[in-house]
Amino acid sequence: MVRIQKQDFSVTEEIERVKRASKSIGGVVAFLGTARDISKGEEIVKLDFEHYPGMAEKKLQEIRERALTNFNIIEMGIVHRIGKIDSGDNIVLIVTAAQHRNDAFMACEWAIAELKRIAPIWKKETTRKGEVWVEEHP
Amino acid sequence: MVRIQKQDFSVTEEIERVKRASKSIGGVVAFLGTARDISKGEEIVKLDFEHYPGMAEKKLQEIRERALTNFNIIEMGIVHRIGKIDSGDNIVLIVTAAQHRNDAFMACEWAIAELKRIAPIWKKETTRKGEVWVEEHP
Amino acid sequence: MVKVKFFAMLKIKAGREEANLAAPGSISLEKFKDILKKDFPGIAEFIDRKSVMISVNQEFATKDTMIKDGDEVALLPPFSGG
Amino acid sequence: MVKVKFFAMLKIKAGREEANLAAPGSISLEKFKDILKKDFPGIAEFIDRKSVMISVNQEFATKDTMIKDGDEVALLPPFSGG
Repeated sequence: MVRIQKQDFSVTEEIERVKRASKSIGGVVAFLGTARDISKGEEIVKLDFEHYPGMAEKKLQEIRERALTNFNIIEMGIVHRIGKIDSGDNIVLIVTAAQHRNDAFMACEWAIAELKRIAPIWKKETTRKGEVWVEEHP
Repeated sequence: MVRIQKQDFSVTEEIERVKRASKSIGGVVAFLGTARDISKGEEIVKLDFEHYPGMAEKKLQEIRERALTNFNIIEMGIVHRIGKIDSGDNIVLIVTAAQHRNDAFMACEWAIAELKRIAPIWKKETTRKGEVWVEEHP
Repeated sequence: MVKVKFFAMLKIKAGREEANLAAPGSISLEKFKDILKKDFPGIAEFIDRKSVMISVNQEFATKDTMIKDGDEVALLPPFSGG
Repeated sequence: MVKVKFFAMLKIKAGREEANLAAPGSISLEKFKDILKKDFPGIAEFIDRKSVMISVNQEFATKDTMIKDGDEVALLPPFSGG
């Protein structure tokens, strides 16, 4: 239910994977992070994501397990892409499924904030001025 | 960006439709309502949705316009299915897209609550005991 | 004539989807409800329920809404979409 | 030997992805940082930054973490995933 991969993903397929967990699911919330074309006024040519293999997957798994413990949700899936990502493309997807929508919303919001906080993943932005490793979550 | 239809929809396609609005989109939130198999302890055989043609579409359009005015979002799409819906199938999808995720989450949560409040759409549940028009949002 | 539409549970209770009622000029929502209750005694108790909303020309009516010839009125039981 | 891994900006600054350092028995994180700073003067200022985290065997280290032979240590600049 937790993956880091180079290739793109299908939101529909990821939601189906999560929905297979139970027929009691009544609400699914998905957060999809996509590559914006502008950052701090600079046009972004491309993004490059690097991760700490092993530890990054472990931290995503930890986020899923803590979410299943702390929120009234049935299942959670996380996919994060690495490597080169063009403007407009998918970066990350978090899917939460619950009997009732409020629980799914809360868990999804928490999970993306936690991912940004603890997952060892780094973004390099390439603009016309050059490349820079982003430090937006110090 | 707002539809009521009998046939199923693809979450991926609906998100792509919303994302086409701007390359500044950095966060997309989707709420997908699906047909649970159990309601108040009774196994649900199927659901049937009826709507007020014309007024229902108008109210969904109104929700989208108010969301675009009141939240810092770039686009919103809504699809609601009507007719017969089997357990596990998609019922409703609300997609919000923003530069920043918090705005997308807030607008999406507001929109589904508002849809339940003002959209003239009715659900009939068929269980082994018979059919009943649901009155969960009085 | 005023077209009246019935939905969901009220469609079953009224035994029909639509009706055409003669409206004497422009009348208040309250007066129109009285006509409805008389013409459809089977749903009279629902018409008085706070949870049953009424729309006029596809907008929610308030107690100040006036109903006139050519309007489309609908009886809306509690919504359950989403 | 202790394997040290560098990521993102620190990989560029250190000019390498990995290094193997001899660790004298079991030493504290602070002592290990001193060794790192001596061996990699180019990133010494980053090692002291609060925003740069250190992991030991793929778990976040605290000031009580001890480092011993066979461990995998990583220098983690501020994350920017998601």
